[in-house]
Amino acid sequence: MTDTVGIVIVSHSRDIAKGTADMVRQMVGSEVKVAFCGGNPDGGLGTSVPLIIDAINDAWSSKGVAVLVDLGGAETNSEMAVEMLEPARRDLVVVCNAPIVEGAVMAATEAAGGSSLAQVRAVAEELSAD
Amino acid sequence: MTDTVGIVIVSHSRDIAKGTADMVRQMVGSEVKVAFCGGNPDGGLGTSVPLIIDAINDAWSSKGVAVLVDLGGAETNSEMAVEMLEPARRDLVVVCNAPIVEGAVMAATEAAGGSSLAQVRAVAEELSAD
Amino acid sequence: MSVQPETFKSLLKAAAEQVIASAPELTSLDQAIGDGDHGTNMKRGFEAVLGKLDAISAQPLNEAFKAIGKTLVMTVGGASGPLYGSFFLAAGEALSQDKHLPDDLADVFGSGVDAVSARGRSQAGEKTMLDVLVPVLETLKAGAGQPDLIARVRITAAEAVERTVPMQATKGRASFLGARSVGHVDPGARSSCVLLHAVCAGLEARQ
Amino acid sequence: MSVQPETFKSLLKAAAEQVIASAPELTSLDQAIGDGDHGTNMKRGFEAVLGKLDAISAQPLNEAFKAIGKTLVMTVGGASGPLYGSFFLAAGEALSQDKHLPDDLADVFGSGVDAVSARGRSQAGEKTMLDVLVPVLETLKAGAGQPDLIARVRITAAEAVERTVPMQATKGRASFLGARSVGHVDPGARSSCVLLHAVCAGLEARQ
Ligand SMILES: Nc1ncnc2c1ncn2[C@@H]1O[C@H](COP(=O)(O)OP(=O)(O)O)[C@@H](O)[C@H]1O
Ligand SMILES: Nc1ncnc2c1ncn2[C@@H]1O[C@H](COP(=O)(O)OP(=O)(O)O)[C@@H](O)[C@H]1O
Ligand SMILES: [Mg+2]
Ligand SMILES: [Mg+2]
Ligand SMILES: [Mg+2]
Ligand SMILES: [Mg+2]
Repeated sequence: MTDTVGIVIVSHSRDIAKGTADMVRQMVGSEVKVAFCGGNPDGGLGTSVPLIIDAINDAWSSKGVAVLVDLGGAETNSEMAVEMLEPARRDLVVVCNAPIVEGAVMAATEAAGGSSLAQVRAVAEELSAD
Repeated sequence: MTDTVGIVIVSHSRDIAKGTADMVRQMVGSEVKVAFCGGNPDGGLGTSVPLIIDAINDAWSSKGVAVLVDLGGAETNSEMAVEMLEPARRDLVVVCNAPIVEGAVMAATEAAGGSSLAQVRAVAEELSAD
Repeated sequence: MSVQPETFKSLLKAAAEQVIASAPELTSLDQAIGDGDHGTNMKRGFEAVLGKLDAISAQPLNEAFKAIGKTLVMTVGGASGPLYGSFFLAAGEALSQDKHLPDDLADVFGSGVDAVSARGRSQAGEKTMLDVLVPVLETLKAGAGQPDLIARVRITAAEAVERTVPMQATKGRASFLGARSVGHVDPGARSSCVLLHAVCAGLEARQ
Repeated sequence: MSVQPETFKSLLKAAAEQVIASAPELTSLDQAIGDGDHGTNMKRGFEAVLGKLDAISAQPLNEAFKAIGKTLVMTVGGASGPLYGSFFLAAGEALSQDKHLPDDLADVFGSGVDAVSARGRSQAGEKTMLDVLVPVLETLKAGAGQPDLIARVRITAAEAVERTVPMQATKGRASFLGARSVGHVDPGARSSCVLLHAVCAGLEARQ
């Protein structure tokens, strides 16, 4: 289990994050650790740095964690969360520049094959125009 | 209301579709008609042609409807649904080659400005690598 | 010569029942290289067909095929729904034009195959149902009128399923796995084979 | 000369209360060109700061700034959280190094501005909070030690907010609107101005 890259899904919407995790699990079962969060600290649309930190730690793998986000604030908060991790973990987490749903499914499928964090990230980021 | 392109969100997961519609409405309020569906005819992960047809008709606008989908089956089922619409509507619906969440938010924001169906589609599809 | 309504009905029933019986196998194939729903998808679709068996079979053949297609489209819930649905809709459309069964079998089947290819933007060699449907079409073309046609279709389909094993998927969900899709049977290829074998068995039993 | 804990506490309290009072305005600005949550985001963040006002103010200035930053990061819930959070974290870090207030005000403020820019991968001219923060930094640099510095900062911030109106957003959600982002005040520019004006007013009241 810990020899596959972990996947974290960070959406403004908890529903999107949960549904994306469902789709990911349908593809990869329990071969890959998947954690998700969505919603601001009050539960409305937005993201929450402490929840992101918890999700990253939940999906932790010695091979690293790929974080998939939706729009601006989710990305900024995820990057902030990564910087607040304990130093040994920081360099093993990437926030992917990839669409959240499609990127999470592709990243998890790649991770299930035992790929490295860089490979998982590359597969997800191939989907994105910039 | 009917002078802006309608937006339809078709995900394998009803949670994703609903959450995406929430994010869209947060950006555009009621300026744009938004409809969504997700799940196969039994409610599991998948898509359903009759639900897609209903969603397109719910979001109907004389300027047309842009459909945002997640993975393969959602696209194939959406294209099938479009062909099953009444003939006068078929040519006014496009299935965008764009990420579902990011594409829906961008498409709806563009639609809110009164843009044409082609413009709405182009903005969504700019996000995609292929 | 023409297809009797009773024959059609029993073949359709047998095909539907066989797919339904194969659901666990189809699902387990799809678990290996997809999202693990091909069996439940096909089961849902063909249960809906079975539920309308009398109404479908009472119609002229062209309308019956279209009704099967539409039922699959509306109920399957995965990519295979519009794909198989388009097959039957196009076959029914061919029968609505100047084609007849069994004489124009290859042409009618060919219309169906073309529709799958158009709907899926795919062709043989991409590790999909087309890797069974296309070789079977070739057999139907080459073997038209031959007494062992049914046996040849059977063998073609079975061998075609096996030939999907070394293929790397470039369409559908299995393509997400890249090289890891190699070494597995394609679920849709297998369901096509199940359908065809059921029809073959039904026809053989009548000979 | 140094900043007294009591002064710091009353300025922080005033700034937080002003932002909270401005929440409806900030939200309505964000409704026009964003997702309509900047007011509730800032309110959530600064209510959390107010809740820890005593604990924060009891610390040395560098730690106090970092505590504000961390609180905003953990509670705001929008892009503005890490942006303002990084401002205060970096300002606190500058104070942890060799910088002091009020003498090194421009340097400390500049560290904060640089951190916002790095966090947001953004710069002045993109219709964001930086379009207030950067001109205010220029004023702080140019006017250091001048008796009318507070008044100048006030005017700079107010004018800078207005100058965001004709700008087209290229960062943040407002950028999704393309040309339609023109003609509106940027919400984050306005919240920066609210914070700065509250501090200015607090300082003026003590003169
Ligand atoms: N573009 C395509 N062209 C032809 N066949 C396809 C295509 N995409 C998928 N298929 C077939 O559909 C099968 C999967 O069907 P199913 O699991 O029911 O749908 P989904 O992939 O939406 O879950 C595949 O095994 C393959 O044979
Ligand atoms: N990349 C960025 N750089 C600088 N400021 C930004 C950036 N993105 C957004 N902002 C600022 O944040 C404000 C929006 O904050 P807020 O509404 O709280 O967050 P969100 O956009 O996540 O909903 C914008 O008005 C803008 O001033
Ligand atoms: Mg499947
Ligand atoms: Mg499926
Ligand atoms: Mg906002
Ligand atoms: Mg927001």
